[in-house]
Amino acid sequence: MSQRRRRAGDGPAAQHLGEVLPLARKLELYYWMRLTRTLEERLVALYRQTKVVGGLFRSLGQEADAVGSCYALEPRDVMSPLIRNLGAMLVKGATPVEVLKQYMARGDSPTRGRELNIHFGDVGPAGATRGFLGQISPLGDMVPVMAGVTMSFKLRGEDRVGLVYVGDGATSTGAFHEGINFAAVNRLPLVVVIENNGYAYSTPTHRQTAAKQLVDKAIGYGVQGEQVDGNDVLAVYDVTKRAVDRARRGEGVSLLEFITYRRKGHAEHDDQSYVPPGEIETWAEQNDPLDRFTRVLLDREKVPAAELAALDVRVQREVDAATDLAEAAPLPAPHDALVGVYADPPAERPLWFRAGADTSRLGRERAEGWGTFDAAPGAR
Amino acid sequence: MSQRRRRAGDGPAAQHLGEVLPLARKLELYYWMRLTRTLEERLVALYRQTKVVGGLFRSLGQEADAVGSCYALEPRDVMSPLIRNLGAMLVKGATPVEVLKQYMARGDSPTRGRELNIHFGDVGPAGATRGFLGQISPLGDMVPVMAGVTMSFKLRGEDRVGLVYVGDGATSTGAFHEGINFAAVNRLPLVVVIENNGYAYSTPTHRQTAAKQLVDKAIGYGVQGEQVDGNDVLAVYDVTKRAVDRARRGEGVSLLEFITYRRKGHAEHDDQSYVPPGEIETWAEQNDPLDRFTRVLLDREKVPAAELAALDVRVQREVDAATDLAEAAPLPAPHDALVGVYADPPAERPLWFRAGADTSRLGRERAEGWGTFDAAPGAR
Amino acid sequence: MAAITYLEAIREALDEEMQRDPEVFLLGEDIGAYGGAFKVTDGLFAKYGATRVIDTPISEIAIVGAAAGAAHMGMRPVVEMQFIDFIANAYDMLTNYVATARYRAFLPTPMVVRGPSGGYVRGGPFHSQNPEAGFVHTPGLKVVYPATAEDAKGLMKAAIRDDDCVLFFEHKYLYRRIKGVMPAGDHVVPIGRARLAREGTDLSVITYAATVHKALEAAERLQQEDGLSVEVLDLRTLAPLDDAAIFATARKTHRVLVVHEDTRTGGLAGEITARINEACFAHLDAPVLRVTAHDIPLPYAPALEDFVLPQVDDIVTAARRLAAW
Amino acid sequence: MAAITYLEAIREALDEEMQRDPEVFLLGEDIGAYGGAFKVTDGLFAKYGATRVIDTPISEIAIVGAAAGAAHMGMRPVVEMQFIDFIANAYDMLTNYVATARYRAFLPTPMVVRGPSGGYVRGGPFHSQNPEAGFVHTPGLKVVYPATAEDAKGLMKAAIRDDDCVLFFEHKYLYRRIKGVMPAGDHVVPIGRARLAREGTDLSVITYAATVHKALEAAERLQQEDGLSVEVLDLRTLAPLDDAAIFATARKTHRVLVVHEDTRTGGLAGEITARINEACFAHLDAPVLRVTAHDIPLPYAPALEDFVLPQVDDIVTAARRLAAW
Ligand SMILES: Cc1ncc(C[n+]2csc(CCOP(=O)(O)OP(=O)(O)O)c2C)c(N)n1
Ligand SMILES: Cc1ncc(C[n+]2csc(CCOP(=O)(O)OP(=O)(O)O)c2C)c(N)n1
Ligand SMILES: [Mg+2]
Ligand SMILES: [Mg+2]
Repeated sequence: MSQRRRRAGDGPAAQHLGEVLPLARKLELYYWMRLTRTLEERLVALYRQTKVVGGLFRSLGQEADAVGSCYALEPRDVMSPLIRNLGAMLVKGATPVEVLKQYMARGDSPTRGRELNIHFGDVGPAGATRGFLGQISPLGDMVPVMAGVTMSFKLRGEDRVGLVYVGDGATSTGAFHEGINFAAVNRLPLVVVIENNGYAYSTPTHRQTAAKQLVDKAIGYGVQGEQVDGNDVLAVYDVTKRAVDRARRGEGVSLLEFITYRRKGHAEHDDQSYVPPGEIETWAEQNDPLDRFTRVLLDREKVPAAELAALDVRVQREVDAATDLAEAAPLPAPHDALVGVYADPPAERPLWFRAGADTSRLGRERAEGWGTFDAAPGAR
Repeated sequence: MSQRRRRAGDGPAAQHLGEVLPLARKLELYYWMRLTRTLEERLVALYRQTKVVGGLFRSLGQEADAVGSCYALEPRDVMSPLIRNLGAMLVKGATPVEVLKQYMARGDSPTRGRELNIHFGDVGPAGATRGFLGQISPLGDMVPVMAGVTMSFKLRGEDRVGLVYVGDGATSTGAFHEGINFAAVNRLPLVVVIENNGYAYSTPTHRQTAAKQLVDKAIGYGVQGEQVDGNDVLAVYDVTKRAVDRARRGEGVSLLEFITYRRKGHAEHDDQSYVPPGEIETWAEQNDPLDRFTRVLLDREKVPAAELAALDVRVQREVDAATDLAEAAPLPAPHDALVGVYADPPAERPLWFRAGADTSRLGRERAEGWGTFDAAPGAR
Repeated sequence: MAAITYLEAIREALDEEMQRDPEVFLLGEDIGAYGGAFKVTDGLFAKYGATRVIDTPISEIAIVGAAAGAAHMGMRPVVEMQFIDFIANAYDMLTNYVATARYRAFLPTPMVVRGPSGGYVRGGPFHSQNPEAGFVHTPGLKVVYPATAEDAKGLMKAAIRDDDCVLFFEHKYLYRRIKGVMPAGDHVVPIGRARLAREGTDLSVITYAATVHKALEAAERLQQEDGLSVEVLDLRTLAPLDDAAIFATARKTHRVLVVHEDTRTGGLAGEITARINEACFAHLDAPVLRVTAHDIPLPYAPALEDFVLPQVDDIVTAARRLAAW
Repeated sequence: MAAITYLEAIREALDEEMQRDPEVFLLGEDIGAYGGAFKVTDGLFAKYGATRVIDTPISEIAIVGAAAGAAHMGMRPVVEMQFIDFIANAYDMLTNYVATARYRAFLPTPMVVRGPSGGYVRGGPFHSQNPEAGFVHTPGLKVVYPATAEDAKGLMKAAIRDDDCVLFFEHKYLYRRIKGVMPAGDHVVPIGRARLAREGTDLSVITYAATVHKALEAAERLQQEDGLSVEVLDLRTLAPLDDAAIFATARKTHRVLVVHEDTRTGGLAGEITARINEACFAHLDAPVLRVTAHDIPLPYAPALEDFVLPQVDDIVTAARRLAAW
C-alpha cells in the first residue's frame, strides 16, 4: 500500500498533474514562492532592526513544498500550517501585511497581538473564510484537530478536504499518531503531509526515527503513502493533487512525505553548528526550489526572463507596501488583553490592584465583527 | 522489513525453537497454561461469592500467547504484563496466592491492598527480583517505561532483555507510539508484543486501525516485525525466543503480533452483546490453546493421558492451597494508607479531623523490607 | 412523572439535545452499540445511528482534538472519557489547544467532555479520580460537577448549548444511587450558579458532587445531636465559581467548612478559602476549615479507601470544631 | 569565586552530579551536541558523551516514561522539557505513572524533570507557562522553583539526590539576568525549606521564582516611599510547602500578601491562603491578599503580557492596601 514514489497507485499512464498545468498557473506558483522568500527576507531585515517581537522562523529552501501542496486545494478546503508553511498560508489567502503585523505584535494583527509569528488562521464556513487554521506550538496537535475538521465535512456531506502539515520531528508525537489513526479508521478526507527537511531543531531525522523513510508509516495506518521530491514544485503539486482528489472521492487519508531541506536554523538565533560542513551549501547551490523552478520556466516553458523579473518587482512592491502598512499599525491597548477568553462572559474584569485599568470600553470591545481580522482574500 | 509470517528473517533452514524444546519443558508450558486457566476459574468462583473486590479480568483462550512468550525470557529479563497476561506473570514467578490476595485486596497482598487485580510487580536487580513490572490502567504507558528499563540495561551493559505486552486497542495510544519509536531509535533490547485478540472492550480491531494487520506498523518504526498464531504455544515461543535473542545480540526492537481471541468479555460484567453469534463458540471449539496443546502432547509427543491428568490435579491442589491461604489473609489496617507516598517523608500524617486515627505505629511502619512482597520465586 | 437516576438524567439530556440540534453528536470509546462502560449512552446508537454516536479508537488526544476541530466548524460534539482519569492523556490538548482557541484565534469551540469520576467505589488509583482542580485552574474552560439527577440533566443541556468547552464530571457513585423527578419542559440549569441544598444559620458547608450527600447527612446529624443549623451549598459549577452564593452563605453564618473528595493540597478548597478570606474577612468568626481527602493516591482496599476519603464523621467532627470556635 | 548566572549554576549542578554519580544521565530534545534550546547542557555532551547526554525524539510521554523505567532500575535520569509548557503532554505519565509508583508498587523513581518556565519574555501562550499548580496538587511529586543562582544550583543537586521524582522549574527570565557566587564545596539546598529573602516587620510577601525579585523591588520602594518594613519569603520548594516558615512570617507581621506569576484561580496562592487561614487565623490583622496573573492565556504583545502578569506596581498597590487595613 505504501508507495515509494509518486503515482504508483494511479496507473502507469497517469498524467503528471503539475506538468500539465497551464503556464499562467505555473507563473502563479512562481509568484507565491517568490513572495514567500521575499517576505521572509523582509522579516529578517525587520528582525535585525529589533522590530520583530520574539523569534523568526524561516522556510528558506522549502518554499516549493509549502506552495505546491497548498496550491492543490480549493478555496473551500481547509489547511493547517506549521511554522515553515508561510508559503502555504499565502496561497490560502493570508496577506503579507497580516504576517508582518503578527511578527510585530500589532493591535490590529490577525490575533491582535495575542499569538506569535504565523500562528493565525481563518476557518469556518466555505466561502466566508479562507480556510487555514491557526497552529499552536505543541507539535502534532493539529493532526487530531484536522481529523475533527474533516470529520465535520464527512458528517455534513460537504465537498471539502483537509490538509495538515507536520515536520519529521512531529511524527514522533503521540498526537500525530492518534490523529492520523483516528482519521484513517474513519476514512476522513484528510491529507497528512510530512515535510522531511532533515532536521528537527538540531536533531537529524535518523535520530527521530529508525524507519528507512517516513512514508513507511503509511501501511501501518492503512492509508495511501507517497514520497516526493519536495523541492520540485510541480511534483509536489502533482502528488498532493492526487491525494486531495482521492480524499474528495471518499477514498480516505493519504500520508505524503516531501523530501526537502531546512537551510536556515530552527529559528534566526540558531547557528546550525550541528550541521555537517558543506551540507547547506550543497543544497543551496544544487537544490534551491526557486532556482530549479526558474530554470524550468526559462528553459522548458520558454518564459522570457523579463517576465519573471517583472513578477519579482511586483512582489517587492507588495512587500514594501505591506511593510509600510504594518509599521504604521497601532500597538495593542493593554486592556485589550481582557477580552474574549469566553463567549460568556465576554470579558474578564481587571484584578482589583489594577485600579488604573480603563475598563470603560470593555462593553463595546466585543464588536460583532470580532472574529478574524477581516482583510478579504482579495486584499492581498 | 516487516515479516508477515514467522522466521522469514532467520533463513529458511531455521529450526522451530518451540518444536525442539525437550518434552519436560513442553510439559512446563502445559503446567503454566493449566495453572492460568484453573486459577482464573477459581477467581470466577470467588467473584460470584463477592470475595473479589472490584472487577475480574479473564484471559480465557489467550493462555498460550501469555505463557509461550514469557517462557522465552530468562529470569534476569524484565516483562511488563497487561490485564490478560496472568499466564506470563505466573511464568515469571508471581504466585497464585499473591494473585488471589490482590484480587481480594488483602493487607499482605503484593501491593498491600493499594492496587487492583494483577497490577503488581517485582523488578530491580537481576537475581534479587523476579522481573515483572506492575502495570497501571492508562493503556500504552508501559511501553515508554519499558523503553527506560531496557535503556538502563543498554547503558549499563547488562545482558538483560525487556518484553512489553499491549493489546490491539492500546496500539492506538500516543504512549505506545512514542515508546516504541523511542526504543527503536535507541536500538534498545525490547520486544513489543501486540496481543490482537479481536476486541478492545467492545471495539473490534477494524474500528481500532485501518491497517490490514497490526504487524504492518513495524516497518514504520524501522523494527523487525513478525506475526504468529497466538493460540499455538510452541509457535509463540519460537517467534518470541527469536526476537528475544535478537534483542540480546544488540539487534534492537521487534514488534510481534499474536493472533488470538478474547473469549470472555472485557471483564466479568460484560455480556458480550456486541459479538457476532457463533464467533465465541467457534473459537472455543476449534481453537482453544489448551485443547490444541493437549492434542500435540498426546498425539505427537505421546504423553500418556494420565500424566497430563496428574498435572491437572497438581494445579488444582496448588490453587486450593493458595485459596486457603488467601482467604485467611488479613485485611489492611486503615492507617496503612498513610505510609510510603514518598521516601521522605516516609508517611503522611492523618488530617486533623481524623482524631481517632492510630498513628503510633507509623514510625516503624516503614520496615527495611518494605519493598515488594517477599515471596521468593521458589515459593510458587 | 417518575423519578429517574442521575445516570438516566444524563442520558435524557443527551437524547433531548441530539433531538433538538442536529449538530450535536457523541464521540468516545465503546459508546455505540455497547452504550459505554457505564451504559450512559445506551440506546442512543440505535436511535441516532453511527454518524451521531461514534465509537473511537483508544486515543484520548485524538478524541478531544477531533471534537475541537468539529466544534470550530459549528458542530457540538460531546466526548466521553471512559473513565475521567484518562482525561490526563488529553491534558495538553485541553489546556493548550482547546482552552486557548477562542482567545488566541477567535475560534468557537463549543464542546463537552464528560466522564465517570470520583471514588467511594473501590476503583483504585486510576478509576476514582477527581481531576477538576487542574482544569478549574485553566482559563478558557468551564467545569461543572452535578450532585443531583435534576442538575445532571439541566447542566448537561446547558453545557451542550454553551459556546465554550465545558468539562462535565459525573460522579459514578451517584449514577444509580440517587434519583430525581425531572422538571417538565426544557429543563436547563444555568452554568455558574450554585444551589442552596439546605438552609441553615449556624455554619455553612460548601461542597459539590458526592460529598454534597455526605454533607447533608452530616447536617442532619448535627441538627439532631447538637441542635446545630447547618447550611449546605452545592456549587454545581466549579468554573466559573458562584462568588455571590459563596459570599452570601459566608456572610450569613460567619463559619465556613469547605468539603471535597479531591486531595487537599491544591484542591479547590484552597481557592474557595482564599476568595472568602478576601471578600468576607470581617464576617468570619472562625477560620475557613477544609475537609478533604488525604494527599495520597487513592488506594483500592475498602479500609484504605475509606481512610483516605472524607466521610460523614469527618464533616461532623470538623463542623463541631468550627461551631465551637 | 566569580559570580555565575542562574543558568550556569544549573549547569554546574548537573556537571557536579554527573561527576559524582555515574547513575546520573540526561535525556531530552536537542540537549546533546547542541546543548539544549537555552544551552543549559552546553558542554556536557562533549564531556560525558552520548551515553550520558542523550538526544531524544520529540516525545515527551516517552522521555518521561523512559526516565521512570531507568529510575526504577537504579539510575538517576534528569529530563529536560525544551519548554516546560510541553510537560502537559506528559501529564498522564507524570501524574498517573510516576507520582504513584512508590505508593502503589514500592518502586523507587528518583528522577528530575526540569525546564525553562515562566513569562515576562514575550514568549506567548506556549512558551511562558507556569504549570506548577497541577503538580503541587499531585501526591507523590515534589516541586521546586528557585529564584536565585545559589538556590538553582543547590536545589538541583538536592533534586538529583532525592529518592523521588522532583519537578524542577527554571525561570527563563532569570537565566541570564541574575548571578550569584556559589558557596564553596558540595552546595546542596534541602528541598522543603523556604528562604527569608528580606526581613521585615509590617507585612509579609510570600512568593517564589521571578516574582521574588519583583517583591524585593516593591519592598524597597515601600521602605523608601512609605517607610514600610516588608518581609519577603521565597518559598523555593512548592511541594512540600514549608509550613513552618509560612506560619512564622504570618505570625510575625500579621499581614500577608501572596504573589505569584501563575494565573489566579486555582493557583498556589489559594492553597497558601488556606493554610495560613487555618493555622494563623487569630494572628491575622487583615485578609491574606493575592497578587497574581489575570485568568487569561498569556498573550504575546508586550503591552498585553505586561497587563496580564503581576508587576512591581501591583505589589506596591496591594501592600499599601494591606498595610492600611
Ligand atoms: C510537543 C512539543 N515538544 C517540543 C517542542 C519544541 N520544538 C519546537 S519546533 C521543534 C522541532 C520541530 O522539528 P520538525 O517537526 O521536524 O519541524 P521543522 O522545524 O523541521 O519544520 C521542537 C522540538 C514543541 N513545539 N512541541
Ligand atoms: C488510555 C486509556 N483509555 C481508556 C482505557 C479504558 N480501557 C481499559 S481496557 C480497554 C480496552 C483494551 O483493549 P486492548 O488494548 O485490545 O486489550 P484487551 O483488553 O483486548 O486485552 C479500555 C478502552 C484505558 N485503560 N486507558
Ligand atoms: Mg524537520
Ligand atoms: Mg484486545
